[in-house]
Amino acid sequence: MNVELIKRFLKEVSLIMVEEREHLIDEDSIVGDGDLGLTMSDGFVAAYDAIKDSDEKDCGKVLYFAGKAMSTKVPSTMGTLMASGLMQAGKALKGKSELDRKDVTAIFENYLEGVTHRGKAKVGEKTFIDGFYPAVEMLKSTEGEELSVSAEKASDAAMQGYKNTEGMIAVHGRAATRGEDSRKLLDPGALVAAYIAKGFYLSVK
Amino acid sequence: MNVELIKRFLKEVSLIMVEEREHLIDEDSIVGDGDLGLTMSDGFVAAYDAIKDSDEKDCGKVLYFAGKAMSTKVPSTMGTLMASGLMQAGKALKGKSELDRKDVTAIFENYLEGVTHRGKAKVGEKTFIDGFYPAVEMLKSTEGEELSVSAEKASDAAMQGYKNTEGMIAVHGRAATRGEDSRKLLDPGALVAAYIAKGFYLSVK
Amino acid sequence: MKKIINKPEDYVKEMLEGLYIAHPDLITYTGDDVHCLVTANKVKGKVGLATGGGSGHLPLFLGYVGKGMLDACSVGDVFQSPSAEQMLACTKYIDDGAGVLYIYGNYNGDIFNFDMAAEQADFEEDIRVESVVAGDDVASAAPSKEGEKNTRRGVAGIIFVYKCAGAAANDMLSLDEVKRVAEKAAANTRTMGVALTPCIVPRVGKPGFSIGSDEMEIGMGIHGETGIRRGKLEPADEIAEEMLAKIIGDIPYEKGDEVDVLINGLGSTPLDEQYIVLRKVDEILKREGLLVHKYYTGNYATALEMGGISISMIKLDDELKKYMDAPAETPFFKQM
Amino acid sequence: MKKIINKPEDYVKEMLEGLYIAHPDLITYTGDDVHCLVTANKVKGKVGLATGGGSGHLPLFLGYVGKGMLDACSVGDVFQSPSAEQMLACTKYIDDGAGVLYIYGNYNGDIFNFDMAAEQADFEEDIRVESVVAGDDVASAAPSKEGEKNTRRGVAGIIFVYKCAGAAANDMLSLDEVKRVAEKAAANTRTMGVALTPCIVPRVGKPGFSIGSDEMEIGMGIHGETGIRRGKLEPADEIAEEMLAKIIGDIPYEKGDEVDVLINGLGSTPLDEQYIVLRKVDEILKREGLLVHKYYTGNYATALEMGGISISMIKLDDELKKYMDAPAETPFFKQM
Ligand SMILES: Nc1ncnc2c1ncn2[C@@H]1O[C@H](COP(=O)(O)OP(=O)(O)O)[C@@H](O)[C@H]1O
Ligand SMILES: Nc1ncnc2c1ncn2[C@@H]1O[C@H](COP(=O)(O)OP(=O)(O)O)[C@@H](O)[C@H]1O
Ligand SMILES: [Mg+2]
Ligand SMILES: [Mg+2]
Ligand SMILES: [Mg+2]
Ligand SMILES: [Mg+2]
Repeated sequence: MNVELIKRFLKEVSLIMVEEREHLIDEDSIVGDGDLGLTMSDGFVAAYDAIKDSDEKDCGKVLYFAGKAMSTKVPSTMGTLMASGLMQAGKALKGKSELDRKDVTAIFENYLEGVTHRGKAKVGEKTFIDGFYPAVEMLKSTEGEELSVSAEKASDAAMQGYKNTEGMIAVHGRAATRGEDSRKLLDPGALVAAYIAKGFYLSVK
Repeated sequence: MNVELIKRFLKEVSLIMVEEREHLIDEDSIVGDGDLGLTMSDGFVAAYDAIKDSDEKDCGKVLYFAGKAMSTKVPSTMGTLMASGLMQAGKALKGKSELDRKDVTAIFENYLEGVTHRGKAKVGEKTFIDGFYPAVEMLKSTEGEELSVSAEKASDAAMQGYKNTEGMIAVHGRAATRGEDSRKLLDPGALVAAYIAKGFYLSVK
Repeated sequence: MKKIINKPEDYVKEMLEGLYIAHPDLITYTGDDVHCLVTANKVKGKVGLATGGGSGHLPLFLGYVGKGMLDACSVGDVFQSPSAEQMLACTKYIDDGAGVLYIYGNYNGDIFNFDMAAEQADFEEDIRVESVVAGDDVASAAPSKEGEKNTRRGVAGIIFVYKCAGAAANDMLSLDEVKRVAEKAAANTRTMGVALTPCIVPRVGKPGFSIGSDEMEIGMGIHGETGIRRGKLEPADEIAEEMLAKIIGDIPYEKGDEVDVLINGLGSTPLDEQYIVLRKVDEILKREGLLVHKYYTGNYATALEMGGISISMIKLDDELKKYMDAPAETPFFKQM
Repeated sequence: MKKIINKPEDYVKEMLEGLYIAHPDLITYTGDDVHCLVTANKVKGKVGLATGGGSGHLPLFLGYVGKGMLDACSVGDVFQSPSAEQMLACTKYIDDGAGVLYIYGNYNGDIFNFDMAAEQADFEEDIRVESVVAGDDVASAAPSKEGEKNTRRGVAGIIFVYKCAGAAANDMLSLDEVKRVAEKAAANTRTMGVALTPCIVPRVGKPGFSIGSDEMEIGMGIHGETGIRRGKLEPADEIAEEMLAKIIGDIPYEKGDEVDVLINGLGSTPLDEQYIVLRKVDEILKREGLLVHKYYTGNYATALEMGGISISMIKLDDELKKYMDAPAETPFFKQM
C-alpha cells in the first residue's frame, strides 16, 4: 500500500460528504448552526483537491498537506478538528512511502490523537470522538483480519458509535448550552466520523 | 372692553381647540405629521391657563404672557407662530387696560403681523395666513358695525379662507415637499385660523 | 413597538439623565432644565456656538457639544423643536461677550424658535446672535437660485458645519469670522440618504411610514419625509452610484478638488454595510477625479432605528481642511 | 433580507476593503490577505497583541486594532472563525521579538484555530505565544469552579481586556506581565445581554431565530445562542434590574469598589435607549454602593442588526484603572 491508498481514501470521504451535504446540514440545524454539511463537503473536497495530482510519495506529507488545505478552507469547529486529525496522522507517517497494516492503523490512531489534542473531548461527551473512537478500536483489534473486512467492521462500529450518542449529554460546542435537553439528540459530528470510516472502507474494499 | 375680553377670547379658542383636537390631528395627518391637534389644544390651553387667574389689567401684558406660555409649551411650527402672534399683539397693546374698537382690530392686525414676521409667508401660499388674513380684513372693513356682527363676518371669512386653500400650492412646511400634489389638499393651519376667528366671535356675541 | 424604554413620555428626559451621568467631564445643563445642554468647559472670551433640534437623532444634535465643537444644544421632544425659551437659556449660559452663533437644520419649527430666541437675546439680554441654517439634503429640493432662500432640509452634513465653526471659534475668531466659516462649510456640504425601514416615535407607537419588504426609498428625510423615488432594493454599488451622482452633480467640482466624506448609518444599519458603500464611493470619487482627504463612518445622525444610510460630502479648501482636522472631544466625536 | 450589500459572498471582503480605505493611518493588512488586519504603527520591541473572530460584530473585533490597543486581528466570515493560517500570518507580522499575546472569545472554532496557530508560531517560527480567552457572559454558563475551565462565552466585555492589555503592552511590559494584566481584566469582567430582534447572516438570508413581537430574551448570545429566559418585553428599568442582579451577584463586591461600565448596543438599538438603561444602571450601582469610574456607551460589540443591549462591568484596582484610562486611538475607539 502506498500514497494511492491515501488519495483513494480522501476521495471516497469527499464524495460522501458532498452526497450527504444536505443531510449534515439538517442534522446540524437541529443541534447547532447548520453549517456542518457545508464545511465538511468544502473541507474534504479541498483536502482531496490539494493532493490528488501531487507527485509526492511521502504518505505523511500528503496527509499533512491535505490537513493544511482543510484548515485553511474551513476554519470551523469540525473543520479545524478534521484538519488537526489529518495533520497529526501526517506527522506520524512522515517519511513513509510504503504502508504496512500497522501504518494504516496508525493513520487512524493519530487522526484520533490529533482531534483529541485539539478538542480535548473525551469518549462519552457526545462528539466526533464517540463515532471515531470505536472505529479506531475496531481497526486495532481486527488487525489480524483482511483489511477490507476490518475496515467494514470499523465502519459499522463508527455508525453504531454515532447512534449511541443519543442519550449522552453534550459538554462541548453549541449543543452543550442545551444541558439535559441535549440527551435526546444525535451528534452530527459523530455522523461525520461514521462517514470517514465508511469512506475508508470503500477505498479498500 | 377690558382684559376680560382677552380672557374670554382665549378661553373660547382653547375650548374649540380641545373639541377639535382629533379633527385637527386627522387633517394634519393628511398633509403633515398629525401633531396639530395636540399642539393647538395643549398650546391654547397653556396660554389661557397662564393668564386666566391673573390680576393683571394691562391687556398687552396678558396677551404677551399668554403667548410666552404657548411658545414654551408647544415649540412646533404652528405653536411658535401662534405664540408670535399673541406676543406681537401684546406688544402693540402694551399699557392699555381699556380697549376701544380700534384696539380690538389692532389685536388681530398685530397677531397677523407677528405670524408674518416669524413665518415670512405671503397670502396665497397655503398657510395659516390664508385663513387669518381675510378675517383681519373683514374686521377692518366692518369697524362701523356691531362688534358681534363684525366678528361673525370675520369668522365666516376665515372659514371661507380655509376652504380657498384647496387649489393653492404649498410652499411652506411639510406640505411643500408635495409640490403640485399639494393643490388638492386643504391646509390645516388655515383651519386653525378659522377656529381662532370663531372663538373670538363666540367671546363677543 | 419594541423598545427598551420606560414610559414613552419620559423617553427624552431619561435619555438626557443618562447622558449627563455618562459624560460629566464634557457636558452639563443650565437653568434646572435637562433640555438645555451646555459644555462643562467654557472657554473665556470665545464665540459661543449653539445648536438645537428634536430628539431621536443621536448623536445629533447634542452629541457634538464639547471641546472644539459646540457649546450648547437645546433639546426638543422626539422630532420636535425645543422652545425659544430653552434656546435663550443656552444662549445666556454660553455667551461670554463675544456673541453667539446658532447653527441648526432647515426646519420650520427650529427656524421660528431660533429666530424668536435670537430676538429675545438681543432685546432682553444684549447678546449679539447670528444664525447659520444648514440645508444639505440634495433630495429635498432643487438648489436655491442666487439670492433665494435655501429650502433644503438639514441632515447629517450639519456635522461638517459644526466641526469647522467649532474649530474656528476655538481659534478665537470673531463672531463674524466664525459665521463666515460656518456659511462656507454649509455652502460646500451636500447629503443624500436612502431609507430601508421606518422608525417608531415612542409616543406614537407605530411606524411613521411603511415601505415594502423589498423596497427602498432614495432621498427620504430623517423624519420620514418623502424622498425622490421608491423602488426595489438595489445592490449597494448601484445605490452608491445613484446617490453620488446627485451629490456630485450639485456642486461644480474640478478634478483634484479635495473632499471629506461621511458615510452615516440612519440607526439600524450595521457598520459593515456602511463600509461596503464606502468602498464603492471611493471607487466613484477616484473615477471622477476627486481626492478624499478623510472618511468618517458610523452613526453620526440617525432617525431612531430607521434602516438606511446617508452620504455627505464637503468640498474643502485649505481653511476648511484645517478646521475639519483640528482636534475635538465631545461625547460622540473625537478628533485626535 | 433588507441589507445594503452586493453579493452576500463578497460581504466580508468588501467591508474590509472599505475599512482599509477609511483608516489608512491606523490599519493595513499582511500577506495579500485582507482578512489579516494589522496595525499601521508597529512599536519597536513591544509585545504584540492579536485577536480574531468571525465578522458581523463590528466594531468587534478588528475595530480595536490601533495605537494603544491591539496590533492585529484575523477576520473570519460572518460568525465564523478565521483560519489558523491567517492567525499565523498576523502573528508573524506583529512579533518583534517580545512575543505575542492572543486575546479572543471563548468559542470552539476560535480556540481550536488560535491553538493551532500558536503551535505553528512556536514550532515553525520560534515565536512565543500566550493566550487569554475571554468568557464574560454570565448568562451562558455557571461560573467555573477553582481550577476548572471557564465555559462561558466571550462577548462585549472583551473590550476591557483589549484595553488593559493594550495599555500594558504599550508600557513595554513583558509578555508574561501583559498576560497577567489581561487575565486580571478578564477575571474581573462580567457581561449580560438581552435581545429583542434577530439578525440575518447575509449568506443565510433569513433570521437566525424568531422571537415574538412583544417578547425579549434575557441572556441571549451574540450569535443568537439561547439565553436564560424568554418573556414579555419589560420596561427598561426592570430589564436593567434583572441584568445587573446577575452581573453583580457573580463577583464578590465590597461597598466602595470601583467599576467601569459599558452599555452596549447589539446593532439596531438607538443610543437613546442605551442612555435610558444607563440612567437606571447608575441608580442601582449607587444603591449597591459601587462607584462608577467611567461609563462607555454605544455600539461596541454587535450582532449585525440584532436589537437589544448588553451591560458589561469590570471591577477595577489601581492598575486596571490606569490601563483603562490610558490613551488609545483605533478606528472605533478613542481614549483621550
Ligand atoms: N471538543 C470537541 N472535540 C471533538 N468534537 C467536537 C468538539 N466540540 C464539538 N465537536 C463536534 O463538532 C460538531 C459541530 O461542528 P461544527 O458544525 O463545525 O460546529 P460549529 O458550527 O458550532 O462551530 C459537534 O457535533 C461535535 O461532534
Ligand atoms: N411660514 C409659515 N407661515 C404661516 N403658517 C405656516 C408657515 N409654515 C407652515 N405654516 C402652517 O403650519 C401648519 C402646520 O403646522 P404644524 O403641524 O405645527 O407643523 P409641523 O408639525 O410640520 O411642524 C401648516 O398647515 C401651515 O398652515
Ligand atoms: Mg455547525
Ligand atoms: Mg459553525
Ligand atoms: Mg404637524
Ligand atoms: Mg410637527
